[in-house]
Amino acid sequence: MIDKTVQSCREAVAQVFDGASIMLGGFGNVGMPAQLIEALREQGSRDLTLISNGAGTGPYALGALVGDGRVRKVIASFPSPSAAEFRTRYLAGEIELELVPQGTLVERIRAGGCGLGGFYTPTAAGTDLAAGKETRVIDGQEYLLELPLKADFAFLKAHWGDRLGNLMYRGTMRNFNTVMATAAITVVAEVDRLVAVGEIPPDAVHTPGIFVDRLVCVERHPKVVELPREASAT
Amino acid sequence: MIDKTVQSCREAVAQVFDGASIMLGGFGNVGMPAQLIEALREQGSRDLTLISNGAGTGPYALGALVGDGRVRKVIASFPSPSAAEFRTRYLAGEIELELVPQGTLVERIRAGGCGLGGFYTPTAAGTDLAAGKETRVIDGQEYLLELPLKADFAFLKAHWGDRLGNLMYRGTMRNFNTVMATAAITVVAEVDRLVAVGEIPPDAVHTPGIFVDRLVCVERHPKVVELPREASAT
Amino acid sequence: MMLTRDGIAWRIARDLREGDYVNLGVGIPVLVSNYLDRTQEIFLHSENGILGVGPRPARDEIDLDLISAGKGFCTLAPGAALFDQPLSFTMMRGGHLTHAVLGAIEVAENGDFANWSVPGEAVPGVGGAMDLAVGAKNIFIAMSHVTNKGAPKLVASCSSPLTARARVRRIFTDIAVIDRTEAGFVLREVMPGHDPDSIRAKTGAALSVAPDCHEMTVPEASAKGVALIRHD
Amino acid sequence: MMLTRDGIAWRIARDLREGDYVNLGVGIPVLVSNYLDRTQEIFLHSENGILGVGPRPARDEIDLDLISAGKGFCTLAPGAALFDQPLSFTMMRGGHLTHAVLGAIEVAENGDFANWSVPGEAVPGVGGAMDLAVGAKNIFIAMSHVTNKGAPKLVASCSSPLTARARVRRIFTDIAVIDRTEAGFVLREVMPGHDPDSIRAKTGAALSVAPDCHEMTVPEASAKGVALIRHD
Repeated sequence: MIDKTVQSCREAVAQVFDGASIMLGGFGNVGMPAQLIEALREQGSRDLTLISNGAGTGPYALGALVGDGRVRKVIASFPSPSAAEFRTRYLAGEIELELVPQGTLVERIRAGGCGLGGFYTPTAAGTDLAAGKETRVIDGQEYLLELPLKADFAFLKAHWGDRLGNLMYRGTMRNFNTVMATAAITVVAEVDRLVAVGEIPPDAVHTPGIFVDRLVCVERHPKVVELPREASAT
Repeated sequence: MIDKTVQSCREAVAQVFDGASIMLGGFGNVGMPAQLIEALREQGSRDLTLISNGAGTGPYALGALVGDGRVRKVIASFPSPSAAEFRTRYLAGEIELELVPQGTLVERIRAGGCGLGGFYTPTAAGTDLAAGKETRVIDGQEYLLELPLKADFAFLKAHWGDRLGNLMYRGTMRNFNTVMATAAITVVAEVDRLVAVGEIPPDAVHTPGIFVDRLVCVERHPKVVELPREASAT
Repeated sequence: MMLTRDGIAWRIARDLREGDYVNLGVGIPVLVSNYLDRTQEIFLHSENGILGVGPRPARDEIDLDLISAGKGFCTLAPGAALFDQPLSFTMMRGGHLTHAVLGAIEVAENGDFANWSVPGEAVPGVGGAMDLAVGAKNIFIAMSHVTNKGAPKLVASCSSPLTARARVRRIFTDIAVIDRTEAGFVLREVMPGHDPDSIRAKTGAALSVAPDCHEMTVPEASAKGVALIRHD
Repeated sequence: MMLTRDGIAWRIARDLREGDYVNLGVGIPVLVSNYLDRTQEIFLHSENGILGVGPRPARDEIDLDLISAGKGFCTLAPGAALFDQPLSFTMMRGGHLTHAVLGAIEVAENGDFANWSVPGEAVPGVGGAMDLAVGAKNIFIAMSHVTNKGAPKLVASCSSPLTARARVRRIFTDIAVIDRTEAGFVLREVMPGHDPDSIRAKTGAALSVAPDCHEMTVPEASAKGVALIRHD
């Protein structure tokens, strides 16, 4: 019987090594594998390269991992103003940032996961973010050549998971998780609920188990279930 | 109130013009918009270019459309042995075939739908199907440059649809339908059931209405609900 | 007489039609959602995977897994769809959105615009701005006509880092509505108390005047009492 | 003594392990599904959007919307997932499948193989063969050792149109199991009544012999009575 579940986040992240590249799902706190990231903080690997839309939403999980000083480089589209830990490290020159337009980041990860060697995107053509990139005019429009992104690990957050690694998300949790699941050597998911095989209907499997190596069922990180003092606007 | 529904397949395909390019969903009979194709036969446009995985499964719908002699070119991966009408026309030199490996066909349609200018695929490198294609070595592997595919029309088959154009499939109906929905100027869907807005849960919308221009609810084509004499093997 | 930020949003909402699919950027653009005609079905897109963003939830209606691109909690409109980032950017970059409404630091007469690199901000961030900029069918810009220091933001050529080239269709400022055409900027509407010459004085590029250019008629305040007009 | 087509399929099934994700091509490969160890979870992939293809349905269990790549009706195994063509080919071309089991017309000692262009077939079709060929982690080939006319199908260099270059890992024929390595073909197993020299006589390229090369032990027939061995 296939059983990809492990009992603790500690066990789930144990294989991470110094210098590893890690994709982290999530857009804001939603779909961010916060407990896996906290376990990684304890695990203590150094010189990490993180691939993520942002660089943290506060002094916990991703933000705290960056603040710990064990991240060498961040590949992201929007290290937002609330990522204070990233800001400090970045301005001190202690962390490298590869800024990638979000759609290009998504597509580079997808290319890595689906075996393409690269693609031409119109995004960022003619801007400062095209610096150093090969350009090509196709059908009268200028495109940039972008190359695939892969990683040693991907950490995902899903709502339901089964022992086969099938995952189902809810709300806006899907975001980067589905595509990152395809692009890393070892894929680890944190789920809210471990369900029996078949409980996720075949039509509702967002990430088929073929992409997932390990999963752990754990309560959500206390910070990401904390309601803000005042619900912020859309 | 948005209402993308039309009352008949005839109305749904009325805008097709001579020389139009049309993407047709489906893998075998599943997910093939057979009633829209029959309406197109009656509608009578000529010199069509069809983009589809196959070239028909029998003397009805796609097979019959090809047999009618109004198709100038087929872009497909597998005009199967059962596509007798295509076979006859092709061998008589009356129809042009652009043979594309299936994954490349999928990816070219996706590139057309998501605004990419092209991509590099390893598929078919070093084979006869690479003839005339630009190659490039990336990270030690040879890739072919492939360009996006778009069409004037896409005909889709879905299970449920609502007046906003949201579509939900079942079984293996999704196949090419989801990606073709993104890559044509006018997208028309044939659905088994027209449901009220909200009946398709937001998480279960496979093709969001933004991609769909018109939909028609119609009984399935009699030939595609006909059970074979003996159920064939997997 | 000038439009407030809400006034600009109100005016933009007048240009949206039933059946439009619209992405609203941060700042003034996101305020547009407060001024939509609720009798019409207009679908708001959020880059993190929503088509059909609904109003913000009451505190006891918050779903922790449902946020919009601005990271605030949201609800879903009837007929909404949820999806992942690849499909979301298919919509954005693939030319499927009717409009993207974006803020800007500068807009040039050739349609170039700059909005991602904020002067004085040392940590860069771009998010999905460049994908929207190249991909949406129409780019609407919402911004003040001049900077805090009075410098024109409609210019002959952008000096700030570009978001995209030659993509702007229409600019909504606190004093005017201006089309960006192949022939450059064309004035279409002005706020009361302004005229083509006074607008030109605040514009850093040639400005022609549409034959049907006219004064805007804007209520003092919204139905909820939010000021749409400033008299300073 | 030779393996029947079912015998080849039976032998291939012995090389699949719990947790493998496998695509079975048309012909002999699809027969492998009949010989899987049902106590083990092995997931069969179908290019039209299934991971977890189950057995064929009884006539009254047919779901008209559920077919596998061979266009026949199928069922779903427990834990199956349904998806669209882009995700299906992400699995195939992206290196996610453990094995693709494919038929072939020819296999060359450098790992090239040909299977898509059938001699004498005037209407070409390729389907997903080339994507599987470049993408699966392991390519297993199932074929007769020689053609109907007795010509070798394991060759120094393919003369038929290639499906992919340098990708074949192992070949299962009716008389042998042969690895394709950097050093060329290596004989690993032979059917009773054959030996390295007799296999070499039917092979169109150099064939070395693995130190642990041994005779296959195959039952005469499957549990269901299908012949696995021919004695002609």
